[in-house]
Amino acid sequence: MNLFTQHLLSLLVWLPILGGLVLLVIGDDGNARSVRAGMMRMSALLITLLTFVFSTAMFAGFDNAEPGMQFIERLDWIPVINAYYYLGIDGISAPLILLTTFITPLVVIAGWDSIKSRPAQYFAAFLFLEGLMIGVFAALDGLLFYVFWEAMLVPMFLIIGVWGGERRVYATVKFFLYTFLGSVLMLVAFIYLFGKTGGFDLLGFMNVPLSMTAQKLIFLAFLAAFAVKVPMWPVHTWLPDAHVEAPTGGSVILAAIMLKMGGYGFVRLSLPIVPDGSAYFANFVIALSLIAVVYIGFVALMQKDMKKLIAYSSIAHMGFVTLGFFLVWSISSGTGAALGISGGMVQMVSHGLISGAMFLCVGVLYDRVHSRQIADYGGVANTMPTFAAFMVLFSMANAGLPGTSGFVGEFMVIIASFKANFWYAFLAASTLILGAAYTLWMVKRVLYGEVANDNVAKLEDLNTREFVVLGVLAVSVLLLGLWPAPLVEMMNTSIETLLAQIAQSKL
Amino acid sequence: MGMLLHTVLFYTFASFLIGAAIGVVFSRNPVHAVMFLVLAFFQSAMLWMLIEAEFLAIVLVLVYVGAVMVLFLFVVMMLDINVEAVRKGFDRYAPLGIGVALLMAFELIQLIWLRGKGAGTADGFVPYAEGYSNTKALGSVLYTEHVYAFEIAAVILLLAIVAAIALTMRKRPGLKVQNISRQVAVRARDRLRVIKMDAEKKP
Amino acid sequence: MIGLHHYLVVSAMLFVLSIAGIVLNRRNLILLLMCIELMLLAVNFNFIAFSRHLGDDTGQVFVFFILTVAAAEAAIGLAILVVLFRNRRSINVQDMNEMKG
Amino acid sequence: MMLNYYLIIVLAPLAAAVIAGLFGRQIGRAGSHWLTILAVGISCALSILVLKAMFWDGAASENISLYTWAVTDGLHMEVGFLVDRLTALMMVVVTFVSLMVHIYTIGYMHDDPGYQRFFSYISLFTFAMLMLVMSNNFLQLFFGWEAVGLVSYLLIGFWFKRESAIFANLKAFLVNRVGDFGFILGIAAVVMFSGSLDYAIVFAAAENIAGQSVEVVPGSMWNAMTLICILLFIGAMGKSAQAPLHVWLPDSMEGPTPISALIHAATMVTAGIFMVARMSPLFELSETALAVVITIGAITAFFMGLLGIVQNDIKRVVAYSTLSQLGYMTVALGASAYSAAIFHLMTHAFFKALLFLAAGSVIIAMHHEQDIRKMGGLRKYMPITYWTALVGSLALIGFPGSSGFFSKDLLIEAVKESHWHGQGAVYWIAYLSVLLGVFVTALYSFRMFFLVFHGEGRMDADTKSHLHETPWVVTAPLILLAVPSALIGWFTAGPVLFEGYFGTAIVVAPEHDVLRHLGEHLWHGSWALVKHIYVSPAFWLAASGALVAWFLYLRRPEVPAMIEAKVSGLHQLLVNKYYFDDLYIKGFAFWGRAFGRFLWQKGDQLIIDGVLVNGTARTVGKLADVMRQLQTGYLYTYAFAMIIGLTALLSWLIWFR
Repeated sequence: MNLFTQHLLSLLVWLPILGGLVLLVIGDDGNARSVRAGMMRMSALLITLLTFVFSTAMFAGFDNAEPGMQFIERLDWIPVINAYYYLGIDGISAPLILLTTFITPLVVIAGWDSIKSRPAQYFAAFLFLEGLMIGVFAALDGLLFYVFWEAMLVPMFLIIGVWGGERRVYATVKFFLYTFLGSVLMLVAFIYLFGKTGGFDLLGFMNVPLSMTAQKLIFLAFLAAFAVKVPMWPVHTWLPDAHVEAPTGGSVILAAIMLKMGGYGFVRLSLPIVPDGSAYFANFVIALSLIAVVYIGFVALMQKDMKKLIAYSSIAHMGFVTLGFFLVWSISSGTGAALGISGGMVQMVSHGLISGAMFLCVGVLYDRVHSRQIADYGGVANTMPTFAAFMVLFSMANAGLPGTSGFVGEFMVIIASFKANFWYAFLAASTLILGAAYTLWMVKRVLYGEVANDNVAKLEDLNTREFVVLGVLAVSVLLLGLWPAPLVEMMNTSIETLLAQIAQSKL
Repeated sequence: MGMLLHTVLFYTFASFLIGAAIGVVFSRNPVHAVMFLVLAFFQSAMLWMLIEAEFLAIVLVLVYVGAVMVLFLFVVMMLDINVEAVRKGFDRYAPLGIGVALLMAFELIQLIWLRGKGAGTADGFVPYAEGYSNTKALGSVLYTEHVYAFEIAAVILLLAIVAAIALTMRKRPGLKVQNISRQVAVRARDRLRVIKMDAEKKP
Repeated sequence: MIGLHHYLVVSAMLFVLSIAGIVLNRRNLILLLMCIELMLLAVNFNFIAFSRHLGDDTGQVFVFFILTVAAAEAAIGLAILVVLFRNRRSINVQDMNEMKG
Repeated sequence: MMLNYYLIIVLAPLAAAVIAGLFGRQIGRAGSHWLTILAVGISCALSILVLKAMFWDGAASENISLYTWAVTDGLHMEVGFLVDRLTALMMVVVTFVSLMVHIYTIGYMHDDPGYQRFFSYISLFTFAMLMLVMSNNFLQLFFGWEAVGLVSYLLIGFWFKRESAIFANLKAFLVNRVGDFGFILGIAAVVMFSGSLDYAIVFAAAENIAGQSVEVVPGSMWNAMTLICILLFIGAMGKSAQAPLHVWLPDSMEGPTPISALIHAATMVTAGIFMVARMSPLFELSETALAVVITIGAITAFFMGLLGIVQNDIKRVVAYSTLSQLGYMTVALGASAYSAAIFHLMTHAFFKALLFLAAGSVIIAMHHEQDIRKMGGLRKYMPITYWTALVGSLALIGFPGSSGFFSKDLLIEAVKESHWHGQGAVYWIAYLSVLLGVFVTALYSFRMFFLVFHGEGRMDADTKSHLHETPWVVTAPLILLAVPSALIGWFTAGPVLFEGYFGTAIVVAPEHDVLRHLGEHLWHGSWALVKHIYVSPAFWLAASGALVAWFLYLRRPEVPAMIEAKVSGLHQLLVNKYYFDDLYIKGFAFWGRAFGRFLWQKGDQLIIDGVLVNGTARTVGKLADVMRQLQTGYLYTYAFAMIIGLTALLSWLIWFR
């Protein structure tokens, strides 16, 4: 452990935040074409790339066999209430941090030309967001976790509210209130746990005995916070609105990473802290997840707006995540429990890549035609063949085609759910049909056919910048689909630790 | 000082104090109200003096009456206040105001007299020992224990000065003012232009 | 024997009177400020009385600070008043409802 | 050593596909076709080497794990090859047909702007199909399974400007997905009961699985093996287009003809057949599942054949014939005659690819006219196509001595012998379907053949004047395919069916082993079978079918219209394909969308967003509107409120505490 690895997590958290601060202080001159704005963009890209490079150092130094936390940093923060600046990662958070550092540079590149007003502030918002999101994944202190969790809303609120579409105010307020309402209850749960343990150490929370009533209440408080974030049916309606109004980069971050916070919260907090409460509500959560998969699948079928369609498909895919996590108690013996959880985790990472890519694809079209309506397109493949190839690939991944990352998680979760109950698997597997139906129907209406109108006829194929972004995503989607072992092995030990914690009743 | 004299003085000052307060509340003319307020402060100072809080009594007179009250008087006299307009509705609200006041007075006195009895509150104050200096005692804690608070109070006062000036300052058009920073930052080339010219021949 | 509760009663009466003053003179901003001064005076009475009763000088220190803050408050309040009057030609509170949403 | 072969076999087409796909513009048209043909040619040559090693040199089957895809929770998910005689046979069929189609494509797609893309796709398909057949575990099987589906989707929609093509490819993918839905559940069931995805481990645990039961519907216990097999078979139904999941295959003819031959006749659609044969150790343990298989197969074989009679699109006739033949293979699977199914798969691959390519050749000559009512008399213009198509048609109807004869005739005999299905409905449905199917097959095959190649030319004069034989790149594959179509049965029927060619690759329970029974009682060599043809009812049915076709469409062309008028109800039923499309499109798709719209507008927008979310917001707003009245904005109101509060607090402290 040298100085670099000792403070690696802090570096990952604070480098983008400080970078964002610098960008904000220097600012731009209001002209997106000026040299100064170009400098801002370039420095934002450099900072995110540097963060990514550092996170690969984290990946390289990560020990797959270590059951506990790694890269721990612990400093006094608010000694009066035993709150620490306490960071650390395990196999559950590390992949998500990598995902974050991987996606953010792509988002920066994607926003290169399309952001015309206040570019410096736009990129600063994303840098803040990146640091805060990494903070959420790395925090091991409840209060710190909460601070990062809530602080994250602010840049996102601004991104949607300032650079969004026409109904951005409605969408952003809805987004903020929804998520905020849920997370306040989480704070209440933290305060209760603080009363029990005298501190905010998340690992300490995991070992404190709790009565059944307390566990149920804490679980519900956590559920309120995480279900909104995931989002689970029926608290999902903020997501389509937020996505539709958000600028492309905002949508990508929202779908690719922010939704993962909910899933991460379930595995990091709900399951180990209140195992008995989780067990009590497991069937309820599974029911909600399955409703999400089927109900949302049907709803997605009828969407006329591409972004809405992808947003709904995100909800359905995230249903797999929660389904996988809460299968643990339905599986009586043998393999399956860990399979469900790792399936859910893989699904999160893969969904991050695929939904991000899908939103970027829509962004490419939106930049050119300024419409998200499916009906405004048709025959795009005629004028944008390269783009069409990418979009078909990502759509197939979205539909869970084997060989792409979209398949891996779904496959694991379906296998695990079959062990729990035939009908769970039956409903979950219906996504094979529904997912293909809504995704490919959109592909058919957007890409295929004769050139539908003059706008489509005037389209130009991808430029180098877009090609690089989509190409990088395509390679990673395929790589993860053909060889998910590195990702899965990163998580295995931590999931075993988690399962051991879950198995222990805390009554 | 005799016990009786003490009691008599207390009741005298107290009744003047209450009377002055009534005057503040009910007087029609704001100037009178300020004058009543001055009286009330004086009486308070006397009452404080009675229980050997000399320092504060003096401060109250010097600072409050001397400065703050004069400020009030100044403002009241400076402004042309339409007394009738501001006193409108006085009678309408009188029953409500007096009712609430009486209720509270009743409650407070009940609290002090009935509940306070037996807690030694009716005993006289223990007089200070010979040679005790109230000013010195306050000073010794004010500059040691409470020095932070003292400093902060000073800053607050400074802030009040600045704020009051900033609020009331007016920039009239056409006012000639110096811009000190520009004067200081001036450079030669801003003021002086050296023009190269061809030398002129004598005609 | 003049003791703590005599002073407390005086202070209570001052306080109640100032409350009545606030309710009655609800349109006159200057009188409102004066009533607040009276109220603070009542508070100071309590502090001093208790300080003497308990033999703890801290109470008097507190009064000192209250006086300071009250002076500051009066200065700023009057400054606002002057500005207000300059703009409105009135100190009628009824004319001020900018806080209404 | 062998591993390197396998890797080259699989990866050469992939590499070619990637290069042709990504750098098609750089390497040009010729570059891409030479590259892909070279790659597939290498694959084909090496596959033949592997087959040779397996068959003649007696090499043992190999089970190689290539790399670990992922390990979690004790479940090893690996990618690897299982190469045994079954695999080797499939590899040769796939790569050979693929090679032929690659060559043919040069001619067929000559003028198409998407030339490189097409080569890339078919090479990719070859890779995917090889992954499927060479897999040693369910995961990779599913990968191949879906990957061929993907390429099929891309190729059906190859001409993506055509509305009908992009409708057909979506339909194909979705119907296949319905099958895959069952398939993935089947795989999950396999994992649940055996704890592994590896064929070897699963097969070893088969007996154990068969002993367990599972409660699918509360109150009724299912045998675990029956459940697994039926779920897996649903997958096969989708991919191999068995009724009622057959609807995509006729529509898939919207794709270019070479891929109809390669994907929708010879290889991909037979993946289901291959899969069931590969899973024979499982299927053998569930007679219920086999009964389901044989019934579905029989229904498909007969009823889809009937549809072929009323089709007028040359490719659709062949497509329905493919459906019917796939039904035959499925029936064979259900009769536990897996070898017969695979044998028919192989012969069918040759002659059906031949027929498709011949049809494609006709289509080229007719300038992309596909209606057989507008053809006729092409024999004299296109001799090579004519003769090869005749070979294909004869093989299809089972003309004695042709490859189809051996495979189909023996298949029917095997079904006849499958008495272990009992003498009830299942047995008779299966047997009668395959028997009567022969007549139907002959009828539609020769209907098409006569209408296209004989009689009067019904095309317009302009087309007629341009008619000529297609170039060598088109005819050469026809000839190369006609040879095995005609002859391969002679020397392979015996080894494959009766001499245990498949060895341990296919497991048949002794009491189900109809082929062994046939081998002992019927089989005396190929020549003997041909000699004794007159005792076979199938032969007479085929002959009468061809005769009827001759009578109806050459001799008395006015009769079919009369018959149509007589049984117009039946004719309508057939023309509308038993109304399956209507059921799916106006039924499931329509109601699915209606349901989606209902959930979206009523569930999401009205109830959740309208009432719960915005309703809450509105309620708070109204409440605030009321509360707002209290906020007058006057300072004294607030002061007074404070005083009231203070009084109340004081009162509470004094009196109520």
